[in-house]
Amino acid sequence: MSHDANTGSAGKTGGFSLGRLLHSPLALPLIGLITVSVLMGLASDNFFSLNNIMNVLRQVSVVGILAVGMSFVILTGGIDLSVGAVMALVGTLSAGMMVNMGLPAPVALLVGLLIGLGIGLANGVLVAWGRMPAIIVTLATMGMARGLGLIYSGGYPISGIPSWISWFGVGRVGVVPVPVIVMVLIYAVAWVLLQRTAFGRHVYALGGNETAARLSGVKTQRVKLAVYGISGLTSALAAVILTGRLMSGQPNAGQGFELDAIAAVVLGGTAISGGRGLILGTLIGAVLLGILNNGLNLMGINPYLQDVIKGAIILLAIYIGREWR
Amino acid sequence: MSHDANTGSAGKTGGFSLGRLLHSPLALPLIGLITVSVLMGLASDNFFSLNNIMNVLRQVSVVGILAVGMSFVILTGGIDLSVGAVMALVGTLSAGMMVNMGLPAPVALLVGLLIGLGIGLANGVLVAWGRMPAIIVTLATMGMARGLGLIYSGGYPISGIPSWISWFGVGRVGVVPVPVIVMVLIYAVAWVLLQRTAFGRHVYALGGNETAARLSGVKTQRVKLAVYGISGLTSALAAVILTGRLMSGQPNAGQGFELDAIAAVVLGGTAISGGRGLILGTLIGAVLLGILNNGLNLMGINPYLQDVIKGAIILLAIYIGREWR
Amino acid sequence: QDKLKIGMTFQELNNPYFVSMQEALNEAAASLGADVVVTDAGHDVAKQISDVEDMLQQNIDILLLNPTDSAGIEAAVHAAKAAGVTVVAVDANANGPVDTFVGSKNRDAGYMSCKYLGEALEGKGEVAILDGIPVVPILQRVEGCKAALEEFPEITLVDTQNGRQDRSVALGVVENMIQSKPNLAGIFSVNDGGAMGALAAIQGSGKDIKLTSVDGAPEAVQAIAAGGPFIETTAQFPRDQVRVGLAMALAQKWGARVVPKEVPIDVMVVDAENAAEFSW
Amino acid sequence: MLELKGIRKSFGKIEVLHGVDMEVRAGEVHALLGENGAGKSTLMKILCGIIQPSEGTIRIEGTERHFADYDQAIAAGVGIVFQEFSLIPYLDAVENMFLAREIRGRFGTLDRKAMRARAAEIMRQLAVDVALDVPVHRLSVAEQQFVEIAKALSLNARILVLDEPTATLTPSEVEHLFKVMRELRRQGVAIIFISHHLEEIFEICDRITVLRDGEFIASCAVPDVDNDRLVEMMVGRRIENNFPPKPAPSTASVVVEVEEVQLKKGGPVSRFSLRKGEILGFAGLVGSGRTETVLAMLGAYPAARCKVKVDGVEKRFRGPDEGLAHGIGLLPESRKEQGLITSFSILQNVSLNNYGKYRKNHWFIDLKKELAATETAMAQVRVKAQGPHARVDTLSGGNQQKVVIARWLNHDMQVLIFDEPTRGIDVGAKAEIYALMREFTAKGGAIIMISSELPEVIGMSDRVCVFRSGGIVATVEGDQIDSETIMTHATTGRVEHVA
Ligand SMILES: Nc1ncnc2c1ncn2[C@@H]1O[C@H](COP(=O)(O)OP(=O)(O)OP(=O)(O)O)[C@@H](O)[C@H]1O
Ligand SMILES: Nc1ncnc2c1ncn2[C@@H]1O[C@H](COP(=O)(O)OP(=O)(O)OP(=O)(O)O)[C@@H](O)[C@H]1O
Ligand SMILES: [Mg+2]
Ligand SMILES: [Mg+2]
Repeated sequence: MSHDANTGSAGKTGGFSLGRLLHSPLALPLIGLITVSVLMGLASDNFFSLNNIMNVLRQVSVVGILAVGMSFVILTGGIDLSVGAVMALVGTLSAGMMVNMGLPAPVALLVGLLIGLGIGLANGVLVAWGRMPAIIVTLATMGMARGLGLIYSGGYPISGIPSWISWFGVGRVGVVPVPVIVMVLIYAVAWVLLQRTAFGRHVYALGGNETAARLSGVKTQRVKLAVYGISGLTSALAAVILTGRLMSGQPNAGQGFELDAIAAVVLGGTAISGGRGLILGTLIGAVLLGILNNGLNLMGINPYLQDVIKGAIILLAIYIGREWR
Repeated sequence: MSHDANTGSAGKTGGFSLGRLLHSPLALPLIGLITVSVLMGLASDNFFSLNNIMNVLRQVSVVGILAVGMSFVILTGGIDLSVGAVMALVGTLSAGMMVNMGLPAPVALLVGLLIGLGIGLANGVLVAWGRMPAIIVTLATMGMARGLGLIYSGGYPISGIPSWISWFGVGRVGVVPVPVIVMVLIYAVAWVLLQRTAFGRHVYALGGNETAARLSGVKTQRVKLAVYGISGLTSALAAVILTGRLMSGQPNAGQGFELDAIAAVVLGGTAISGGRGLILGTLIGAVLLGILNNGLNLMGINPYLQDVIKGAIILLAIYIGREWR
Repeated sequence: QDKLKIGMTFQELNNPYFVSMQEALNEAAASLGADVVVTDAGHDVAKQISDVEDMLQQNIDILLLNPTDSAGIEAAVHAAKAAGVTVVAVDANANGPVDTFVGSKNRDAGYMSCKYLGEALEGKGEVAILDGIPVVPILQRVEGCKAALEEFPEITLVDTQNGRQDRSVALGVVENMIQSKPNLAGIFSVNDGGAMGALAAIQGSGKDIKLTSVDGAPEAVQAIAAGGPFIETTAQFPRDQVRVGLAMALAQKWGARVVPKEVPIDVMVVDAENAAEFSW
Repeated sequence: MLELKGIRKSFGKIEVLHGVDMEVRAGEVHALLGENGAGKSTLMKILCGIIQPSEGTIRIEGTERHFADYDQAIAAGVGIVFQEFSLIPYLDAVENMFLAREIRGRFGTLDRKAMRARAAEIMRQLAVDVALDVPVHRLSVAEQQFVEIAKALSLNARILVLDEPTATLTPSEVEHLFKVMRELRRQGVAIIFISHHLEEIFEICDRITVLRDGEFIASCAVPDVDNDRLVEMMVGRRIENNFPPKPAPSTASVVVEVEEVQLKKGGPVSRFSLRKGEILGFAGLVGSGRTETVLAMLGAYPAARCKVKVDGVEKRFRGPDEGLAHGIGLLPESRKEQGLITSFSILQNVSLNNYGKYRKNHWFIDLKKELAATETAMAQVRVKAQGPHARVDTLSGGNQQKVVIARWLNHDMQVLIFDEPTRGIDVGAKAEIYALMREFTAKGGAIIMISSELPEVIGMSDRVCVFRSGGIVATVEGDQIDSETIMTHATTGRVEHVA
């Protein structure tokens, strides 16, 4: 085994080579992705059309963006169950600010981003300084964000937002949908943060051994604050895309998306206990999930059966990949 | 601080005394329970009626039973997201066996228990021998169990089961509802298992330090198999109660119950990372959650607002209790 | 002290359909000077039973029951009757000794929508059904729809997928549907929530696919009025359901002995022609 | 009794044991010696079935044995005290000792009374007083070590392996342990003893086996060798004077002044100061509060009272990060739990808290500089590893310790707090590390060195604070620094409570 094969945290990516790739923690997620793609391609003619590929990527974008923040959080050994609810709340409030309060749309979107960031930071404060378990903190904020969104909107979706906002959801640059571009940009920023900055190393260190990180002088509480803040921010960014796709603020959107995002992260080879994993793996994991949904739909499989098949494929993919963890 | 204040695992409970209780890991959950009860009692006249107390306990029973299996799993450092779905599947299949296949009800219920146990054991095999992360394994089996239940029933609930089965859901012995008695019995068995048998010590050991436990000769894989099996079994037992309450097999039942069960366990003072916690704490946590739901309903609070208040109270309870963890 | 207390338990409250029901209930109760307690089961029958039990602790006089599941809620109906409460099922029926059931003709709704769709397609082409959460009213709509489609021999039902009545889920599902069925000409959605997602997907694809649905939600009516792929929704009358339901319950409380067991509420086709005037 | 023959072991492509032979007789204490990374622990894990050899045979009393896991080894009468702890933090000592070997009463439930009695008996044998009902994570490192030893003793093994059991013990506790070892020897138990303290070898061992870089070097009786010969066999060269010469007593300015620190309400209050260019030793028995005092100073331990001045300015540290910002670094006593990110590479561990040093465009890590600096630091402390990208959990215990030391020596600090810095480090590397410590102080740095190794305290410290029951009872300097004075203060001297 080569030296940095198992690191997962190091992500030494100077120059690509096949051998290197095969020993990287991305190998298994990639193999999973390719296998599932080929299977879907065989089962359905439309699968490999450019059109459908863009279609899959566009569908993936919302969960894909949520999964970025989730990756940061999981790498530190935490979890964020509130992402879907925060996304719905931010979307609802942004739409409300445009429609009911008459704020200019860009301002409303920006305030939305700040709200997402704020909720994320609140989670971070509770986890870092309140020393409470992340799963409970974010479970509680998940319920609270859902409730607030419903209270604000009275349970109705909020429509009537400026039509140009649909650009975020359905616009294209060339053949590439705008949400896909946004997603890729967010992944690029995340990659740089994790692999090329001290903050990124501290994220991994926290997940590897929090006590050791703290005793050696890493500001563990600030790192935690930051990762939950990032997760709140990516939830808000996902809300912008979703609002563009749905052309309305939906207080009940995104239910269960937290589990999809977690699945994407873990399918991408990140250890659920933190400390090991690559952000590119998360992207692969998200696309893999998207392909499963899309492919099973394309094949016209009974929707109930889809759940069963999806579960089985996820198990299989993780089983094959388990050596790498 | 007294010696066994923080044990959490040992649960030395020879003779009760106030001082002892105050230093036990149960103190905080109990204080939380009492505080919330008093608040609810002040806000609503009916709260402290015997009738309502039994009402709350009956409502708690299903999640309370799920939380027993969840406690075992979490104590080993794992998690079981499939409990709600397994409960729904078992309920649906049992009802189906009675109604469609004409099996005698006791046989159908027994087969249901075996199915629950079987799914739990399957989770255990995948986690222990497959060395896959529990969160993903049980997320996948959750989806699969849901799908199977819907496929089997075609999406329709299955009704027409023998009417005596309602005894499990609404029967009473004296003033005490049957589901409450069942729940208490299950907790008693769990307490003995955890505190008075070698298996129980091994469950704690696994959550404390898996490598060390393995090196000491604990058969870690078998222990894992057992805890997931127990969780499957308690899910199936919860299904019996639920079937009695709903008088039908409901493939959609129990969505989100996994999160309620986790919340009960953690509110009860068990560390989400495993190794520390008492089963009695889980009972307290489950009752606390039940009281929150009941009390907020009794006060006639707007349902949207209930989510927000519930989240806030959970945060508060955990915040106060965090020193004990 | 002898103020009338009305409890209503909803299967969900994050759907405009039920929210408007709740609004009508509040208005009606205010005019009676009655207290209202409302709970949201979030599609969970077990929680709904608990909600009813909690309401009984509060000594309600009338229970308006919008069951998540007809069979599962039976225990709550028995409990309520045992406590001497008048029980009226609204929108979907419940098993057990319910005093009255007030609800839409769901089968008719599905039938009318799909009939409209078939006619709009001039009796031929590929259509798909966007299904929802498997509960009786939804299943009845699908049944009605299929019955209507069978009247058009040249129409083929090529796909059924589940959008879970959720706009974002339906959006993705319909996008995929359109990819896999390039000749798709029409979609029937079991409710307007799913239909709005389907509409976004159809518009995104730029294809000419006609869409019909059930409910009559404000957003859907607006979209129909604006023209485009969304051509029809078979409207229900949620506010009227509650009003009629409450009236039935009051009648019984006042001693009426021949309250009807079932009051079916008609449904109505809303299309581009009458959309402008329609609202719940 | 026990015979290991031609044991080879490879991890991946790298072979770390190249055909090692070893023979141990009943009723002897057999020392296994070698530098860090020589393969001692690996060999012992093979003996106990924890890892499988690539080649070679194990014979016990003439019959060849294969242990698939530790359980089978235990059944065959082999027990081990691991170099790294293997206790369950939240279980108490009794539960830990009998884990997976519980005594059961009627109905198959636990017989806690019987287990507790047996545990108390073993602890009495060891002549230590360890709280049996407290979760072990609340015990001090030394107490945990005794629980480990007691756990191994409870197995009634005929072959007992002790992998550096004394690394965390103070001399008097080592004596207790030796007493027990002698008793076991008398009963015919074969003991394999690993230690980097050569004087202990001469005190307790009958025969030795030396490994170097995974090669078998020699086996002989203890009386046949002397200290220098032993070192030469291990290291392959001679090591001159262990401790570098001490400089003249420092008159330089005080960098850190701890005006008062009180660990528990009502407990003793300690004060001390640290001058530029000096090494201040902290001596004391296990549990005397040395670790807690330095942690309290940095705000990493909740003390009742704590007042610290850095360069004459009063500071209230809320955690090691604030200490770091003022140039104070901490090397914690337990490398695995507190020092290392085990899933990280050496490189990442060394630069963990030092990214200020390798920045590019202000925000980004300069990977090249990071690599170069790490390689230098690794060479300085002689880390034996496949390279800077090797994961630290594949290193031997001593080499892991060196990585933590390298982290701090690579950092421009003004004060370093070293808690048991040479724990598990071989004689050769020790000298190197001592020299580096002196080099650091010569440049004006100051070191607080907590150590349970008396020779080290005496050989390295310019001044020594002696701790007893939670506070400093005496500070000795110059000629007064000798083992007698220190031990007297540590054990019997009068405790002066400062108000
Ligand atoms: N899991 C592993 N993977 C790769 N290499 C390993 C692994 N475990 C040990 N090694 C290597 O084997 C060699 C011997 O290690 P071992 O722990 O046996 O040394 P040791 O003699 O006990 O040293 P010390 O005195 O420092 O404890 C070292 O070079 C170490 O890096
Ligand atoms: N987390 C804790 N909670 C309560 N007491 C503790 C905790 N950790 C340690 N102690 C107690 O504090 C005392 C001092 O601890 P410790 O042995 O670490 O001091 P020390 O002087 O640094 O000894 P050494 O370095 O030789 O281990 C011990 O009696 C120990 O039982
Ligand atoms: Mg070793
Ligand atoms: Mg110490």
